[in-house]
Amino acid sequence: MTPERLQRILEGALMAAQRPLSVEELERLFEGDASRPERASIREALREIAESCQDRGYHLKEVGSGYRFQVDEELAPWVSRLWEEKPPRYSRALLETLALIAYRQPITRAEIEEVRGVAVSSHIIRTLTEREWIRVVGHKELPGRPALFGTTRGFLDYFNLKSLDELPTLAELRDLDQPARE
Amino acid sequence: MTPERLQRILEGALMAAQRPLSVEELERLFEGDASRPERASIREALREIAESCQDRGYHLKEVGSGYRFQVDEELAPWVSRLWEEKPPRYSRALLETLALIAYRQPITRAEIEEVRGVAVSSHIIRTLTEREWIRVVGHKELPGRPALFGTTRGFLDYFNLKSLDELPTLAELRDLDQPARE
Amino acid sequence: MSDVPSVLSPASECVGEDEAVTARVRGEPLTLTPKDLYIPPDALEVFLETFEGPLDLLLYLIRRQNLDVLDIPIAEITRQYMKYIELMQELRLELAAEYLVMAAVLAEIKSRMLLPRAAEVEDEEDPRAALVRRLQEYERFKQAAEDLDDLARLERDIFMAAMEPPPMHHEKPLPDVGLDQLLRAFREVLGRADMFSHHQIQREPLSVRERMSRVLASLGERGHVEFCALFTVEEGRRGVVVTFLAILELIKGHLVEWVQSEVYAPIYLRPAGPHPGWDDAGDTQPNT
Repeated sequence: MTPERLQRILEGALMAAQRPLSVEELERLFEGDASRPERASIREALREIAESCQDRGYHLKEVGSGYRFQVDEELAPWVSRLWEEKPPRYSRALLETLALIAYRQPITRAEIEEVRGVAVSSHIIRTLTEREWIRVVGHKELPGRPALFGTTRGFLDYFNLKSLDELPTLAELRDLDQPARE
Repeated sequence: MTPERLQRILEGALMAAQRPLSVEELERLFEGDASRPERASIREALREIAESCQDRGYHLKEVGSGYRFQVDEELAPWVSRLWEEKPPRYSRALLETLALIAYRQPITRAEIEEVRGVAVSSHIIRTLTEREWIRVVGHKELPGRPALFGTTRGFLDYFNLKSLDELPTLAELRDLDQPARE
Repeated sequence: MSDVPSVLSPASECVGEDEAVTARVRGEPLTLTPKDLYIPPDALEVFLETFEGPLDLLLYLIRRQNLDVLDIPIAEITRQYMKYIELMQELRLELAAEYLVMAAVLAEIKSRMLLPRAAEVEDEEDPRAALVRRLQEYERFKQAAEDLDDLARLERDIFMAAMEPPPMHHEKPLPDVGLDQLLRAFREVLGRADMFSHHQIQREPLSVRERMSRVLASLGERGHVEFCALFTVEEGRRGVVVTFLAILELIKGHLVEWVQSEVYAPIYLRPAGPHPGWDDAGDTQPNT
């Protein structure tokens, strides 16, 4: 077996394996063959392979359990776009909750629930809080001292508003004909 | 972006993707970049990449759902030793059903049964569907609206085909009017 | 092939000389093995199970004798076919109904061929034609299946070349919301509220609501705020009015309360409710 052929076989195996391969595993590829390469030749071939990738977009890397090919880190900005997720969409429940907080703040969860007719999940409140669109602005003097929610400056910034005044009034809302296209 | 750099990025993405990538998907890698390569440059780069692999252990191949790198077929004897398990074998019944769907799509189960002379087991249809080689492409306007089956891109990918045109030619049906024996 | 009976000599098909003896099938299965089967008796069961159906078995019988599909000696084939069926029964192989249907088809073709042909209906199709077409069609796909099996395929001949992606950090993108979406949500929820309750939703200046939040928030941060500190002169008259309305709304809703220790002393605003360190009568100056 020529050194070139040995390199090709090792290269093919390393690319097909989808996991790192140790020198022992690479040796076993030749089990049953008439002429089996020495371990030293395998190591030498790995060195040659590593060198031959110099100006490609990947390199041979030795990790704990063996050798594997890895795409160069500097290509990450492009490669990572393969796994880019589409942003999820917010539920109607979340948008309604946000709208109620914006228009009727300061407002308690119970008050939101009263208007919406259904319970407001903690998940929604948490999401809106983490997004820094709402915050607790106080507590209502009722048993349990429920939190009062209001919108934040971040909310205004996100929706490009100088102040809440710029939100359409209820009357304007009602006059809105068909909802604007998505 | 130099042609060499474009090649490196495409190569890295194709190697990292673990699935074939279409030219459109490759184009999208550059979304948001200041200078985005033309589709023609991408195609040219793919040609260059294919050429540059000539004497390596792998090559660039276009299959149904796009381009992928694959290990040279002649290295299969060594590479396949990486896996203890034998590759799956498929029964004649399954292959005949698959062949009928591939060559005669869209086709109903009853039409498959008519040619094969036996019932097609649900197990086979399920296996083919689960492997994502076939799918229901429509329904025939008949009582019961039977499903029409067709093959998928995954079928092409698995059988190393770029399109259905690359299937082996179906043997000619000999005309009955021809002399019985030549 | 010269020994194959021709179509027009049906009489010669009634008895096939070479197979006459083995046609008796009610005895030991092993003795029934057709002598030209060339497979060990113990492999017979496996062998019979490999047929993909009646068409496959017929094709086998035809090919075994190197007969032309287009010129099937129906009687001969029928007899052999029946023998296999009986073998399957003897071996208690699960016999698909299709095999029996095919036997009936063969018998029908045979019977039609035995009938003398009237000269005037010469253009009548050869009774075997339909069967021949089916056999040919089946054979094409039998071949196609083999060709498919021979294609280089993943897992067996083709291995995808892949490697570890570079280290990447993924940022989960946050959903985008348009202002129109928010408005629509609000309109919908109000529409629903109208339907479910008689709740009158009156027009309220939003700036007051916003200011209510801001006043509450500043109380939350500091515990109490001097009344005057809530106003910003720079906002002008309108700003002062809005703030004042907001404070009144908050007091009306029992969200805040004000305290003043004596006449002309500074007025403080604090969240409503019990306050440790404060005199709840509200007539002492807050500790500072």
